[in-house]
Amino acid sequence: MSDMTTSTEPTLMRRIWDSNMAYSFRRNPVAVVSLLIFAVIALSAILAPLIAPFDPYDPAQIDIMNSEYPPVWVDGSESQFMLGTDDQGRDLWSTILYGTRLSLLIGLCAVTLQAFLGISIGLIAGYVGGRLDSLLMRLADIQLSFSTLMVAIIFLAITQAMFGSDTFNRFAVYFLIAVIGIAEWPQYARTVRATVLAEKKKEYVDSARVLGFGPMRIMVRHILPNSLSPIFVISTVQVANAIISEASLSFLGLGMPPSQPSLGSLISSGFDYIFSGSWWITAIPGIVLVVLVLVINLLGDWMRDVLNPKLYKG
Amino acid sequence: MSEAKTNPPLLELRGLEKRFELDKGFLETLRFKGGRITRERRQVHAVNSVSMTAEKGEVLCVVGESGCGKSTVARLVAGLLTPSAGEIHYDGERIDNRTRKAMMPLRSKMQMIFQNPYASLNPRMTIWQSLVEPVRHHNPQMSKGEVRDRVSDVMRSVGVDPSWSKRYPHEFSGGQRQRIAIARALTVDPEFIIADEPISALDVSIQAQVLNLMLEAREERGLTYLFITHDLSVVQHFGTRVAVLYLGAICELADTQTLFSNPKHPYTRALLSAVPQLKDDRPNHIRLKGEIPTPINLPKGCPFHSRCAYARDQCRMEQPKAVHQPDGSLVACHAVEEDWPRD
Amino acid sequence: MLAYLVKRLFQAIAVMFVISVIGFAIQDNLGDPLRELVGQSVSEEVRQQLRDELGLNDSFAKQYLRFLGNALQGDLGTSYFFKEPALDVILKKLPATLELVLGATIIIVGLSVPLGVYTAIKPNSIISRIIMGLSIIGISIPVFLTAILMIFVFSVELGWLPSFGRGDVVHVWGYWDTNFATLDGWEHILLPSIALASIMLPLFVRLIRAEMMEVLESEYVKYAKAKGIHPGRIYFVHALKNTLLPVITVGGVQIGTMVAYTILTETVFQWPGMGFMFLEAINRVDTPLVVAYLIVVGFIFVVTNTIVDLIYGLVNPTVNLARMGA
Amino acid sequence: MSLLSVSDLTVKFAMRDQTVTALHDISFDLAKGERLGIVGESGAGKSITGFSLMNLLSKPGYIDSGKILFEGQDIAGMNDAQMRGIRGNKMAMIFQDPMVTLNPVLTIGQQMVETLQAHRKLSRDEAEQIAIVKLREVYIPSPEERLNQYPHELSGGMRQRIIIAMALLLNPQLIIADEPTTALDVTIQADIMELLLELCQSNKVGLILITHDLGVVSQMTERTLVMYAGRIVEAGRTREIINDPQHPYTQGLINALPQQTLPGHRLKQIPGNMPSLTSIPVGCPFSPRCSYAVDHCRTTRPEPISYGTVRVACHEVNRLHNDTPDQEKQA
Repeated sequence: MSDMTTSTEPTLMRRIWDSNMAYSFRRNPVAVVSLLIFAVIALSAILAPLIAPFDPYDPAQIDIMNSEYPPVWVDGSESQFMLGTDDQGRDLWSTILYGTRLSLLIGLCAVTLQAFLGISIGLIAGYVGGRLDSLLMRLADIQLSFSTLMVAIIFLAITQAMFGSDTFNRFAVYFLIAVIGIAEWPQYARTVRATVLAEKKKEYVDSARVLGFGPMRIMVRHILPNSLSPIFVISTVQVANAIISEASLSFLGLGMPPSQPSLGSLISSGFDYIFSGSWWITAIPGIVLVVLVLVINLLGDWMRDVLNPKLYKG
Repeated sequence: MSEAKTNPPLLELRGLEKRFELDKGFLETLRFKGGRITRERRQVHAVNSVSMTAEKGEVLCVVGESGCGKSTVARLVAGLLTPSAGEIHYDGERIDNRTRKAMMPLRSKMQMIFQNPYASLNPRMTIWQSLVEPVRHHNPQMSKGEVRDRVSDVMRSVGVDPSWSKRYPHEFSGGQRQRIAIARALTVDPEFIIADEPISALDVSIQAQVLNLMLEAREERGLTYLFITHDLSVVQHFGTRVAVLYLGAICELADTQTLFSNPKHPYTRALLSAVPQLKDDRPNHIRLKGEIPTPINLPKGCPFHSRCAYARDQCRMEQPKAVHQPDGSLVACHAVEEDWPRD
Repeated sequence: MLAYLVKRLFQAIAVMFVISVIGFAIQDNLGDPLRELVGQSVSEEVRQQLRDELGLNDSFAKQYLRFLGNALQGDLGTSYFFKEPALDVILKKLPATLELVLGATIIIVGLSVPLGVYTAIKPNSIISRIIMGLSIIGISIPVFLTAILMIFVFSVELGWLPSFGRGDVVHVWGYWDTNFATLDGWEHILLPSIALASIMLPLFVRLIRAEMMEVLESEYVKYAKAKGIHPGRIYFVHALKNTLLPVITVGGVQIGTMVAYTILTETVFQWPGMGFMFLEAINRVDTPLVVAYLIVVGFIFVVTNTIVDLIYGLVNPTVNLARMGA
Repeated sequence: MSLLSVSDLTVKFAMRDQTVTALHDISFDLAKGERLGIVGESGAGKSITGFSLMNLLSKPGYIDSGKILFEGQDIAGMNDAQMRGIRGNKMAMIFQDPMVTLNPVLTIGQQMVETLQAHRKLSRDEAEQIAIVKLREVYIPSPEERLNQYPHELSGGMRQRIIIAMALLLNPQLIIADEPTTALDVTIQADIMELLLELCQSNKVGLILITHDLGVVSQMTERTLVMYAGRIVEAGRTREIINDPQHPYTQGLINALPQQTLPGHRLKQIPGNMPSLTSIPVGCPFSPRCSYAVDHCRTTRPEPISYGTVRVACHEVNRLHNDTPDQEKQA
């Protein structure tokens, strides 16, 4: 007891630095490098309009005559196009910067939407329980068994057919965010519900009820803060998945149009030229996509190891 | 207990029952029997027609083995569960059918201490936050200074060093956490405390500390306890009256001294003899047949008949009523009732 | 047991009902059957009359019931493009997709169990680290990119394997032609199967590893060690069985994902399965075919999920099917 | 020669940035057929002692130094393959919680047969016959049927009986029981303890009983070790330790029991908490909580010394013994 009273209170920064999480982060070179790479990609995506030498959305800057130049280290390249050009004559480097921006934007917004829906539904289902809970979870089961991609494909295909491709292309970003956001809510809902059920059994929740606190206060002030670890862990994985989903949908022609390409649509447009030897249109955006998703997944892995939450399985 | 006639008891349970549905949803109740699909509901009879009272200042202990429904009784009284039947009266008023809002004034009078000190404090709140929250909630008109004084007073009185305030629960040992949990219950200045196995998760040397603390709090604040435990030596030391529960029903209810000096129900006797004694070398306990049956769809008759050495046909057929004995104890046993020769 | 089956059947019917409503809603809102039937040159009066004859002016519920009645008799409408019953079109494409899923499943099951178990038993060995490193890379590469990469390497650069189509197939029965009867068929199905497996395999390896490591920490494994049981028996009898139980349920869910991913792999490899067909049908706004696909895929999901649940119940002794029944 | 002879056993745990010592120089002997109790509170190191004897410490724990001689062989230095010949065969272990000890997906029969087959060349039928005999010895009704049942079909008390039967399958020399009844109900507890005692006596099996309950030790064992913060603080004949404890901690432990005080009065509590492994005080580990502690206790670690028939690790044992009435008063 004496050692408790004599030690001085550490500052907040010191506490964070000393925490288990920060310690294991420093000790884990993979996590450090991943975070660095992610920071570089995210920063260049945010600053794309400043960094990019060309504006891929400006038709005046695009000349079809410049199409399919290889990157500078390959014979027959043009020095102003560092990574070469795509099939429409756009500078690949600029297009990738803008594309990454779109992919990240869609990924993050979609996950925010997922998290909002999933956490609310999961909290309510777990806390209220009973029939409402079984109904919501059956719904989640059904939707999950259909897989996100399937739901998204069907939804996007139908919207595309209903609105026509012009309108669809104009609002593609929002459609993608909405569909990826809505289709993946069960992941969050199930995880949150499982933790809520586990937390609800703990006596501090009973204690709060005996003290007369209302259900809202108990859910938000007591249960939610204790359910954060699994939410953090699945959030990283979900961002990676959302980026992949966006790329897959765009690849199928159900996402971003070629005029406003994300990484996925860029890869898709390059695929047609892969047999003619223009590999870079597919390969370079592909590498960027994979590296981006990989570092996010590696960070997620590290977080899972540190926080070690019991995630919902099955 | 003669004064009980004039004033209503602080707590009164009348024929309290609690059943839990095992099958959730319609489909789960379907059974396939003899070539036909029938509907059948399985229920856990956790508490069966329990009646007892606690006078002001008393320590009413409820003892029994796991699954006997003792914790369910505690949770029913605390309003964490709603009874399936029966009534709970507090200070003369019925409380089991109140809404959460209507319960509010009572929440500061009646508090609960839990078994597992590792789970009974919110791990994401500092000790100070945990202790201040209930005070603010129940006394919105209090100034910051008053709240601080109230909490500091309580902390000091239970031996929680105020310099621990900014720490989180995980930084403390089990005993320290239980002190903090008791402090939390005392911040709202209750008169009645439900203690659900408050010391069974603690080490022997720490158990003594916490029991002493609860004794002091009782003397200083005039508390009444409903004390749930499986440990008979604690009951003997701490309780004024004891209710022995078996499969959700009361076997015997008596003053502590009476119960320990002259146990009447066969189950109480077995339970008492099973406690390992320090200073005798050989166990000589009364061996019970078999094990505790599951409380699903209880058989009729005396709940204890399957393990009782004295069970007769009557015990298998009809449930014994609790009958007052000359020494004031209440016993539910056909053998005791009709004075069968035992041993 | 029977009651359990009945229960599962109820659930399956409920799910199929929801799917059929969605399917019908799509059919009702997407595309105009009249235009497909008669073109644009017909007067409004004739249109209205045709509408009445076709029952298009009936209430939603009435139209849905008719749709449902037809669907139950196997009539899911006629494809605008193929001018054939939609169900027939799909059934012709179904074997190609199922063979692809089968190929991928064999790869996944065959590799994930040994790899997952190995990495769990020896978590610190170099091989385990390599497997785990590869698995996270595998998760991070989208299926279509894996497919493109393999085409580029094995077809374009090396020229070892074909990049599209099913190659030589042998007729077996009904609509079923198989890839597994000729060398050429094997060559054609290899890359698409690997591509389809590429995203599930690492997921399963990691899942099995995580479950197995958890089981190896359990009290009963420690107890088995204390009884002097040989490690081989501990790993493969005590731990593996407990590991695979949760994996089975996850596997059931993943089947759905796999069918969805066939759309991607079939598109890249121009595999003449129903995924490829579905995408084409969407581009052609061939509504009856889209709806029929939806219903057939929904049916496949429901059947496989039910089977997986039953297997789980049979394998896991703590789930007592008999007691749930009687 | 004694059956088991442990000398200077030290166990360490490699933590994130330091190595902590969980057991310090544990030494004791156990004669053939003798029953020994190891008592202590949580964190005292009693379970770790049990697992060290089986050489079954889980990472990051390891045996740092010391010898564990079992029938003359040093277990501490054995590899897993050598240990397999001993575990379950000559030395069996009973775990704390019967609800999680048995494998949920294997039948009782499978789990008993595999134990026999791991150590003897037996057919399945022969092994099952032995299993049935042993199940009968622990009073399991209709043992033939039990063999085909899964653990979840049986109650906790029944499972613990089966685990005891499993421990006896190969007629071991020593059974290590780690809190075998803590997870069970009082009435079942007493039955299981009685059964264990009866079987150990009739089969002449040595028993090491790890528990926090002094009452259990008193009824079950001939000798007792009292542990505190990874050390043995007192060792001797159970009767003497219970009736006339020498170490202040043992005294405190016994006096803290509610039976030792008149109902309604303050219990004689030991102040403070058990130190965590990372912050064990220098000198006597009990000194911060000890009312007899003098300066010497806070600086120098006491070595176990003989006092009468017991061994006690306390500097002040002589003074303390003369002061006993005082201690009664101030507590």
